[in-house]
Amino acid sequence: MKVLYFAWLRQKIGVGEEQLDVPDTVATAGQLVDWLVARGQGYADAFQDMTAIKVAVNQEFADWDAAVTAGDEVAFFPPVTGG
Amino acid sequence: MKVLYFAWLRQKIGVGEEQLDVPDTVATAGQLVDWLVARGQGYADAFQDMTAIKVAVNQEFADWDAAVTAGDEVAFFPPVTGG
Amino acid sequence: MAVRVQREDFNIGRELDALTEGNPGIGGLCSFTGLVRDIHGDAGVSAMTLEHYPGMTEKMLLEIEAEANQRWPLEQTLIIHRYGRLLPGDRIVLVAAASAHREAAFEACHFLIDWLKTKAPFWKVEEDRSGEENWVQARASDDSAAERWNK
Amino acid sequence: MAVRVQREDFNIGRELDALTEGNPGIGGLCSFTGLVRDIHGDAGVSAMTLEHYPGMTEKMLLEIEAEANQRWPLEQTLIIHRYGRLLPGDRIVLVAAASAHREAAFEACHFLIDWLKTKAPFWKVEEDRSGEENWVQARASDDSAAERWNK
Repeated sequence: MKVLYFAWLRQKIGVGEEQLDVPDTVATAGQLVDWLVARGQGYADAFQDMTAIKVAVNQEFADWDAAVTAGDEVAFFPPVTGG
Repeated sequence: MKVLYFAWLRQKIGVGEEQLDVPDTVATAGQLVDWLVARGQGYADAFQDMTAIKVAVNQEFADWDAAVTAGDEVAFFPPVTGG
Repeated sequence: MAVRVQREDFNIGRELDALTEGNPGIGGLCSFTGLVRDIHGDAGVSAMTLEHYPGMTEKMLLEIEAEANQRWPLEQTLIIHRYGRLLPGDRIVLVAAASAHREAAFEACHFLIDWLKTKAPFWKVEEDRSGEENWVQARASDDSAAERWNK
Repeated sequence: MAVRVQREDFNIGRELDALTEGNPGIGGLCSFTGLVRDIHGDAGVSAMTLEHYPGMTEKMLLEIEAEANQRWPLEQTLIIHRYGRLLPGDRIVLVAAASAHREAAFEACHFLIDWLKTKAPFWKVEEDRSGEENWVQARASDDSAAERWNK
């Protein structure tokens, strides 16, 4: 699974993009967060306030219960502030 | 009194601007129209449908009962269509 | 703040760039350009001529601009309106409003063109392909567009 | 219809002129340009950097543009958004909509920027004069501006 982090999530986690072997028990975007948080302090810091975080699966905005599988591209980021 | 006509009023009356000696009995924009209409057929044609005509006194939109006096600039024209 | 009534064409880019140049207090710039369409109702339009009331035109445009600046916190405003004979595709009018904030820029720009449409003394006469001249009729939709700002 | 995401500046005049060139079916062209302001809240901003999500950005901008073209009868639309480091006064974004009719041009242009503000994956980080970096917070007013088009 290709996982991307943007803005301050990227800064807290220390990497913008990683290719991860995610176990089959991780079936949703929300479960992916739980699994990431267990990987280390940077992830725990980044995902501390989930109300401030959005997720996109395959470059479309998604809900926390959206399905994620091995071939997907999943991105985490704060609410957008362009324009 | 300086009197101006624009758009199809100008075409019907045949002149865009004229300096007129208006009698003292003409005290309002509406009375000026009555006086003009009596001057000839072109004026009568131009002022036939008063609902299609606007008046400005000294370059400000005015009502038919607006006062007009010798030194004024009075303009008649159809509703504007710029922009 | 600037108002211009002119026969010549204008350059949109040059005008808009000049509005924001050297003023980093501007966060948003909204502009509207009106152009001559080649279709008006059923009859093809081959050209149109814009007549105006010199003196009153500038006065009304300045009043409209001043009203916009009173209603919204604007950094810059611009109104340019052409007169004379114009062909399809030609630019007729440019209005623009620049503000710290996007909503103010949008609303003020919209207001400028809506009020101009019903208060600035311009009249259009169109030539159709057969050479007939037709004075453009004022539209009720323009009146109601202007009305919405009366509050 | 065109969407561009780029590091380089753009020329407003060139872009807008290209939208209307050769299309006399266009009666109105509305544009909005967003610029970097030097004041953001209390802290002076000396520069900002725009980060984005390559791939998703273009996809979302195309979706927003397609939605505008579905909702209004438009002749042309344009979205250009920059990324990278920008200074106060620099242009950030240009959106434009051209239509036969003025209202459609205005509404579509307003819609483009409102939806872009809440749906296009860009993030701003500001440097204040002391060199501190601050990620810009999303604003509730942007959400409500986008919400008004949900009908």
